[in-house]
Amino acid sequence: MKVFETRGLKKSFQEFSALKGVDIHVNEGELFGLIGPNGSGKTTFFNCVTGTLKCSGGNVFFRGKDITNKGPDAIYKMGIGRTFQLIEMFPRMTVLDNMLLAIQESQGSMFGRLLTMNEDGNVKRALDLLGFLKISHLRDEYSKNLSYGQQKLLDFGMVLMTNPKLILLDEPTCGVEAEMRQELMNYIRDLNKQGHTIIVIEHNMDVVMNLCTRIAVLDAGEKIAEGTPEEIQNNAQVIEAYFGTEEDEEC
Amino acid sequence: MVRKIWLVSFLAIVACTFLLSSPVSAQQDKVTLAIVAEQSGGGAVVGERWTRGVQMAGDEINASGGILGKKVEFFIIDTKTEAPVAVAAVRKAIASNPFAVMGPVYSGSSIACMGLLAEAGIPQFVASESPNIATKNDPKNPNTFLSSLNVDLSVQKVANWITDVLKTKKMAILWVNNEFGRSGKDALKKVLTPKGVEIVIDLAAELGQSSFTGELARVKSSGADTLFVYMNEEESGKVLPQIREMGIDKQMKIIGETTILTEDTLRLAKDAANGVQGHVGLSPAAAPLKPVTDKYFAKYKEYPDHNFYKGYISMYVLKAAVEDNKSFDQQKFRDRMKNRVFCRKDYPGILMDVYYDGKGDIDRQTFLIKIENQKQTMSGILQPMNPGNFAGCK
Amino acid sequence: MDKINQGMRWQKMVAGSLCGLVLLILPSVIFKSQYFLYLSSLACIYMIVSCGLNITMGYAGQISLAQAGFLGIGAYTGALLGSTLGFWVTLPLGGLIAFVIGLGLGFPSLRVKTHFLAMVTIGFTVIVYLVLMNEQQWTGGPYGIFNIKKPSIGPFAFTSPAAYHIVVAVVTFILLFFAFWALNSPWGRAFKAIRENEGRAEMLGVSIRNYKLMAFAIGAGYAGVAGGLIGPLFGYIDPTMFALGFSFLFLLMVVVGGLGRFEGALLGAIIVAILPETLRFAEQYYPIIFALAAVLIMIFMPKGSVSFVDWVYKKLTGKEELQLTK
Amino acid sequence: MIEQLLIKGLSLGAIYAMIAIGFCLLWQSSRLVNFAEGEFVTIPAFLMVFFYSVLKLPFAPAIIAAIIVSAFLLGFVMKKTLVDALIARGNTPFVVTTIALGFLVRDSLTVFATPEALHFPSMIPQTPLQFGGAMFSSLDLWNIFVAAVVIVCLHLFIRKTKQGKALQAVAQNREAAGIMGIDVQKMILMAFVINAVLVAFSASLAAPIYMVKYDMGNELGLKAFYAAIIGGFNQVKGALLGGLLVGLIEIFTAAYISTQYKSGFVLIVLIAVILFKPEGILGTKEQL
Repeated sequence: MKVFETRGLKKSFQEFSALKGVDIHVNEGELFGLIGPNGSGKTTFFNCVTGTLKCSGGNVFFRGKDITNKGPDAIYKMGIGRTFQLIEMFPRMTVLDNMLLAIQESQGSMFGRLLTMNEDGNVKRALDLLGFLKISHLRDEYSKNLSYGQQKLLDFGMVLMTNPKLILLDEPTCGVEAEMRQELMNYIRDLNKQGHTIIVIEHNMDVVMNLCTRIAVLDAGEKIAEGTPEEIQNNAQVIEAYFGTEEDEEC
Repeated sequence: MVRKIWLVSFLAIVACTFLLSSPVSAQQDKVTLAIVAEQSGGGAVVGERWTRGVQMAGDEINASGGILGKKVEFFIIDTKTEAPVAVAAVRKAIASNPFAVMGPVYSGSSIACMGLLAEAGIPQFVASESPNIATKNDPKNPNTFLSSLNVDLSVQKVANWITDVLKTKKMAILWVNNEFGRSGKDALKKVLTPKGVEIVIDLAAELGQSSFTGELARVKSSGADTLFVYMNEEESGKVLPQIREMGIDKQMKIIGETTILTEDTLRLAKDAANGVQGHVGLSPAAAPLKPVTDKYFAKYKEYPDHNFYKGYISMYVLKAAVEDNKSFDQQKFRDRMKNRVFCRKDYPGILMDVYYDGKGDIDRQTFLIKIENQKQTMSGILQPMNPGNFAGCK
Repeated sequence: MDKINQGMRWQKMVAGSLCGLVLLILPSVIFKSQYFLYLSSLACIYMIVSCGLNITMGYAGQISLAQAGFLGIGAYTGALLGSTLGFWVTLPLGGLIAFVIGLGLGFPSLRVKTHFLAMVTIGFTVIVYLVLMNEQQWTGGPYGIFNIKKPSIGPFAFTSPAAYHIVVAVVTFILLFFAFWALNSPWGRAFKAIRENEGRAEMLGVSIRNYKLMAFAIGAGYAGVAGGLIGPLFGYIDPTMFALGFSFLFLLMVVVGGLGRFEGALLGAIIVAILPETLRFAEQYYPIIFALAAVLIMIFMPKGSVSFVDWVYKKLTGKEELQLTK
Repeated sequence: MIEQLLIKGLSLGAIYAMIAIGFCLLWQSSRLVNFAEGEFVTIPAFLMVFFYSVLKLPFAPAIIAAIIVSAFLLGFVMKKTLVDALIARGNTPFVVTTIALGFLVRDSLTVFATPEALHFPSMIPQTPLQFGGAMFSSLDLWNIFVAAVVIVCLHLFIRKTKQGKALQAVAQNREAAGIMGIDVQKMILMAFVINAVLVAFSASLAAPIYMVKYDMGNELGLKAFYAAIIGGFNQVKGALLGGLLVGLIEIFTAAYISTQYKSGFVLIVLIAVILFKPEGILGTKEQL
């Protein structure tokens, strides 16, 4: 069953078109990979889907509803969470506050929140997640004082707070230490098994090929291939698009 | 948290100690008067003149032995030309327990603090000419005294001149939109309409307004034969050149009350003020005021305005009433100030005979002034409202 | 562990509140001079305004120059309806009216840029001033409104300055407590998040518009209540007490105190209301010193003069910051 | 009557327009809004009085000296101190700082100079003129003329010279201009200096009408700000149109609608523009 779908998604910045009509669909429970060379429009795709950027054309559907150009806050509350390639944090808020913020708006009414005194449930969940990510000792640290890898983990933790139906991960393992990376991959798999649908943008081919069940390849704003990891690995067009960019491991 | 509380308390105590360290103590052989006046802000200039008047009279009185042998001592508190600050200033003044409070000048400030002084039983002289002051006084026991005719009385006096001498039939009024201008406009309408003068148009100007084209265009086409300018010195000084530029002064008479005839207006309007006529309570052009005018000019190298005379005369009125009572009792002072005429022959310092009615209002001779060659010249005298009250001074 | 924290949190909150209440009421007991009592009441009123404005500006990041207008709305509500409805009704009513007008004003204008919002709010203040000045039949025009009565409960009237200060202090306490509560609730976290990174906050479901609107309206409502306290304090109000200049003053008050810090705004109010008295020797230079300080603080101490208190606190206790809110 | 109002309105609007154009240049080059712009007019006005009445310089040198000094103070010093310190933190801190700066200037002038309004002569003799039913003075034509010359010069400077084109590039996209090798900081400095010269010119025009007073800038600064927003913040021609419009609205409101609410009417126009066409009448939408 399709849980998420884009039809002819377009985005242009003045004369430059970053997405030229992308059709992608993701089925319930899939772990879907989105890859492509630098500048191929992967992050723009996420931004359009989550409402951060206004789409120039096409439609986005989530669980059968058209969510094109809805506000980012509304889309988040419908159950699409995401992480970021470049760190986007609240630098002068503590790690715990970052985590709590991620969930508070999805619960209750605005005025209910004003009267909330007891957030123990959320705190417990946040601490559990931080514990899993091995950064619970940092709970009262300002997030600006965290290392890049730690911030990346915090970002990942935040997206998990609300238990979203669809999770968009933008380069989740990039900058994370090697042993943590393996654990993260396992956790992503676990999440997927628990019923979360996940779309992953990844640079690291090993990660994508191991993790994903289906993969789409973007190049210059167009989808050039889609299929299982094996199909993608053998696709001539993909190899051509990636040729010469393989050594670019930075993110 | 406990530490935080300690720290906050500590800071609060420091703040309190700062606050508690300032009372002014009065000495035995001296009588303290508080000058609460506009020392800064928009009214700084007039406030300064009032202060100079009070102080000049005070210095003279001290030089000639003080009041009942006590030297007069002033302390000055600034109202910043804001009513709330004036209230604060008066509260501060009350804390030092002066015999009387001199000021403020602005009507809003004066009215805002008169209640407090009445409560504290400290008499007050104000430079304001608001008709509301007398009505806000306790009718049985007035505590706030004007130092010049209030606007309503002035207008009543000037009304006969407007109808009989100027023969005005249709009048336009340009008034500044504050307490002063509005009360003037209201009084003019109230007094002149029954006398058959038609107020064809009345237009509000903003405080500090600079361009009057829109208003003057309406005045010009209104068919009025007289334009009454009821604005402060600054707006008057700005509007007069524009009146001349649009040729309105050839079409109708330009008249005004007090402010349009002061040195400050002349300084801004230059020769555009020539030909303006009007009514003033106190002016350097008035003959009886000449000695003090000269003294002021020698000291400050400029001509004073009405506020200076008001301050000066009020000090001598205070002296006269206290010496009559032979005591510094404030209630006796208030009683003495009711329905009472002070004659120049008895008290030379007051310069002109003056009558205080039962409500704190004042009555005396006033003057008609005409501007010629950028100078104020006296063109007539208007007798007091009730000449009968002055019988004793003959 | 967290259960214990919960209990301690309550204890701390109650202790802190009592302490604050006592501090606010203290002047009624220790001051005999009605001038100092007046200053204390004024400081409290300013605290209400700056606390509200701090939510608007320090937390939700919007420049509002409408505070004087809202103050005027509150004050005139109290003065015009006070004799029929009574102080205890008009005080919250004035706040509520200002709050609703704040919603109405904020709703369309929050989508425009910061300096445009500043202009809309300037326009609002000027228009309120003009209405108060010109609609003489209702507002008394430039003559103002006199003999505004101080409140009473049953037979006990709060007529003396000391008694009225208790009223002011209690109202101030309630409003500060509410603000403190709100800033420690998820709302505070959302406000902070908006200030830190608006785009990201929105992507976490924070409805930027709703929160900014509430922040703006709360600031307005606070100013409205503060206005209701001004009338009885002076016994008199006129439109010049709510002119545009005061909006600028309130803005600088928050900035000098410390933008986005609960205690900073309060410090700013105290500085504006009381410091001129302690700097008596500098009387006429005081406004200059204050304005210069505001400029220098903006350049060198963006966190406001409260960071000086932080510094003292650090010297005393070795801790990073004296922070009352999270 | 209408021609009377038109001429006077344009004469007033010309002064507003010059200040408003200064606003726009600052915004375009630096994305900063100067809330002390009114005081930027007051300062050169006081300098003129100082040079003319206190130092007794002849009239023309006094005005030139005032313009040079204000270009230095309000252009160079301003850029090197406040702007450099605050520009990295965005517009809001700068707005607040300039509000404080405005207080500082006004309070300092009342204490150290004078709280009184001062008379200041006009640059040309005031001779009364008549045109149809309109009676005005040579000063009104002079205001319009000076403003027109200054604005045309500025326009030519921006369109034709290398420096002007660089300024335009910065206005369109600061980052891109920086990459193209334009010294953005220098352009900002230039904008501040041009602004200072513009306000100094408008001060010389405004002084005979407004009188030199510590708070003369309040009204001028606000009106110019209204003008810039109504016309369009990012267009010099927008500010010009806005200035003239504000001048006309002010005078026509007083003449035909209400004298008591005349300052309210222009605000209603302003608020309507902000809500319905935030980029201003001639402004273009900005991609930020």
